[in-house]
Amino acid sequence: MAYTGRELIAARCARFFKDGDFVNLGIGVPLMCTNYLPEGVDLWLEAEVGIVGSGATPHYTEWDVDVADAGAQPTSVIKGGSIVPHDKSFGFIRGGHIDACVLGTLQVDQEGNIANWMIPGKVAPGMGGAMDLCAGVNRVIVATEHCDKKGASKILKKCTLPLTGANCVTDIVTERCYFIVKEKHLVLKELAEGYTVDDIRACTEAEFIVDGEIGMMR
Amino acid sequence: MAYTGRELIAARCARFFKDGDFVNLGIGVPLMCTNYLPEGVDLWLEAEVGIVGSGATPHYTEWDVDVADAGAQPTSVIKGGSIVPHDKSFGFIRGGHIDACVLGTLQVDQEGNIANWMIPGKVAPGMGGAMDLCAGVNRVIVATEHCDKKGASKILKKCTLPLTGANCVTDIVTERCYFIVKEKHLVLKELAEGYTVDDIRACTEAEFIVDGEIGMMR
Amino acid sequence: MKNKIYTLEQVLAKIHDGQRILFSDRHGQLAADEIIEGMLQKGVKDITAIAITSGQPGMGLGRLIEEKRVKRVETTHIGLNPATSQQMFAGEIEVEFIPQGTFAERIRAGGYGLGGILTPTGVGTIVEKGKEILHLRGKDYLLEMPIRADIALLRASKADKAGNLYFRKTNLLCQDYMAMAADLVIVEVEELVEIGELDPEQIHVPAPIVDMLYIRQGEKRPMHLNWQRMIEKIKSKEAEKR
Amino acid sequence: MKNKIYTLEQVLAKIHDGQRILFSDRHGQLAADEIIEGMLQKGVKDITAIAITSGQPGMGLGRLIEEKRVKRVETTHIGLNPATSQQMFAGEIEVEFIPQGTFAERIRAGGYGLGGILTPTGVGTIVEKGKEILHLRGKDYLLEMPIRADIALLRASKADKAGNLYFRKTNLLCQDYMAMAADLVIVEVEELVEIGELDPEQIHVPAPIVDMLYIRQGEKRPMHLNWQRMIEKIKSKEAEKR
Repeated sequence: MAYTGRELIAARCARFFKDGDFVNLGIGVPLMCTNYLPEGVDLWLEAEVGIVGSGATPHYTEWDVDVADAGAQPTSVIKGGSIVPHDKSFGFIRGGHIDACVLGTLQVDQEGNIANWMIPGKVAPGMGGAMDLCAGVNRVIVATEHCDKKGASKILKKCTLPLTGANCVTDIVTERCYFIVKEKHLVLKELAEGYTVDDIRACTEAEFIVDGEIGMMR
Repeated sequence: MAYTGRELIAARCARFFKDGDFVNLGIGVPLMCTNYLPEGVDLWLEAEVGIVGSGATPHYTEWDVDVADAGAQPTSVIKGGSIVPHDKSFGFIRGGHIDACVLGTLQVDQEGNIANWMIPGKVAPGMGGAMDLCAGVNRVIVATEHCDKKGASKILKKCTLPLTGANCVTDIVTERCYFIVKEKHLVLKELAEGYTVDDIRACTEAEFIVDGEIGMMR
Repeated sequence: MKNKIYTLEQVLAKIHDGQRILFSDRHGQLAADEIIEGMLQKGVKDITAIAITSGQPGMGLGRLIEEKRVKRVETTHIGLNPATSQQMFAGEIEVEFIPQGTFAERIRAGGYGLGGILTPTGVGTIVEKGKEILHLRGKDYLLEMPIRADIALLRASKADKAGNLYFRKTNLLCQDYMAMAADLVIVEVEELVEIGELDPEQIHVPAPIVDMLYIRQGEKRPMHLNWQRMIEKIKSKEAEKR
Repeated sequence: MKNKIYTLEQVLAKIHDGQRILFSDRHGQLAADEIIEGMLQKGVKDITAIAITSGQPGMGLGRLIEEKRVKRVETTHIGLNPATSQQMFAGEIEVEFIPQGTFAERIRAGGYGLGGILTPTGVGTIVEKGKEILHLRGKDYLLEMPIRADIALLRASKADKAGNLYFRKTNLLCQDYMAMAADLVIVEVEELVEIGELDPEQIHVPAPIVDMLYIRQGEKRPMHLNWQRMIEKIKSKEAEKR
């Protein structure tokens, strides 16, 4: 079965991980990755409230009022997981102990900048832990729909919104293609079924190059 | 019974404390303070290995290899005591949470400087936690014999050995008298039985003033 | 031994207009709810609230914000409490957004006697505005200043009568370092136990750091208001299916 | 699941001449003794040892120093190991003395991704030599740099098969922050348990931080050598009295 849309994004991202990786997944599509992990790949999911080894949301009859995630939602800790002090959970992030994070975004650009925390004068929920992830995690994967609801490219030459992190994004995965960020330019690595390089040029504001074989996204 | 010598020093220092104070006592005379606490005064003793509420040394048949003090000696934790991470135990010290510390010394001077961690070219064990205590604790009490073994004053105009802390000492208690340090000069507050102001002048290199009544040390 | 158990009135007597207060609150959960209710009744206002998030409607710090008792918030996220955004855009409340790891380190620095810390977080973003940037070993760092407060207002799972605190599971969150960074530490306690009942290794905040314990009068560990709403939704969906 | 249990030979294959190593050692106690014995056998030399103290004669890091395998020590205290002082005064070993609170913060900063910290400790002493002094809010602070190492060589009371670590009572000491500040974390384990046996709240170092577990072959929790000597002295004094 070939995945499309958000499923394809999540499935592709899942293939970045190897067994035992320590990762931080944003809510939404990023967290969907866990549904597509290859056989034999188990991840340690970090929740910034201090959980190492976040588990599934339990049935409501089993909610523990003392186990909540960063969004104050009921959650669980896997067998072998632990609960650490809050400052340490950001020590993991800033200190480079997290192998990869997957973030959704409003904008991302060819210099590896990402803007996903506010729209001046309109929406300003705050950055929460996102800036720390951008500053501290070695591999910052952006998982996003290629265009916004109006059809405009979310992958830009230069972000226009206030940045969450500068020069930090390493990989961009959309439902149409997969780019890597290489010293301030994008390289197209894979195409989703049904898309051509020209299709991607037509819907992408950022400049990108093709360097070597282009794979099929799956 | 009138105390003299080291007992007098420890007994006088013990009278600085009030019930519930959180204190750090150096080995030797400082730790002897606990034997002279007034009725109804219980202290929280900090040991820098992370113990809050250090207890007495148990009988050797009850030593726990997993409970050692900063000097790697067997120790215990009182009922109600706790064991915290090492960096937090210095958070208590540097953050001003410790009400008072009592330190022995090689030299102390009228500016509130203290030198007790090395003699260049001769002895250099290291400062351990002493510099943190000097920098972080609000009340730094020096408990020392008035003169060294050769009879020279340990209470100087200016320390000649490398400092442990600068302008930090608040109180100096010897077997002969009690000084407070007040903006770079000493004030004589109490005399031990049998000593006169002139006696103290004769055995003290530092300059001091008398300001108000002089009490009897006990 | 010093008594540390106080009534609500005794606790409220220490809380005044204009104070800087560290709140244990996480999106309205983990808050010292009965003391906050008391603050509302007493009319405490012009508070500067320091909290990881700014509460939710009807929950925790959110209530003080809805009632306009807060003039400034130092926080990482306000997304779950619409009142904060509304007041911010209306110029009625000042909001300082702090990246969450920096939030932890600044409060810890305030409590641990550090003069500041250098962090890579926020370099190249608006967070660096007005801050000194140090270039060390080939990398840029922001110099971030310590945060302290007049009061830390916490919510413990257990306390013993000496004042030792234990926070169960994710209730620990910011509470250990917040306890270190305030002149006065006030704790709303779910369960009071005897001295010696807490394992020495289990104590998150040792007794000498804690000033006042207030024992909750209501339910010890009530279901969070937003979870109650979620459960109602799930149940009504389940009912529809049948 | 990844296997993290290794033989002594596999562990020693990772330890090389000239490395920077964080030792859990406290005056020779809490050391990864069997691995240290292996290092002596293997002939590892020119080590930079980072440890709260430099061991005692015949104990822990002390043994590596006595055998002149250490070229530099970054520590807070060497008073209980005469070999360190002797080699220092003879110019055979380099010693950097670090105030103990600063020692903790510098290693923590190295592991937590901070660029440095500002501390009042050491201002006005020789510790400030060569360091930048920042004057903030009326007070002087030293800018202290992070410490990192190639290896953290720890000694855990318990580990589960996933690599979660628990340190009993005062055995925790520096081990939690040392685990964060090294490229490779090697742990000598007293007791191996199944996954799920450690309480999630009791785990000091979570599994993903730990690389290699080596299970002690000898006695799990032997009496410390210096305590053995103390007990002999006490017993002989008691015998004299009789």
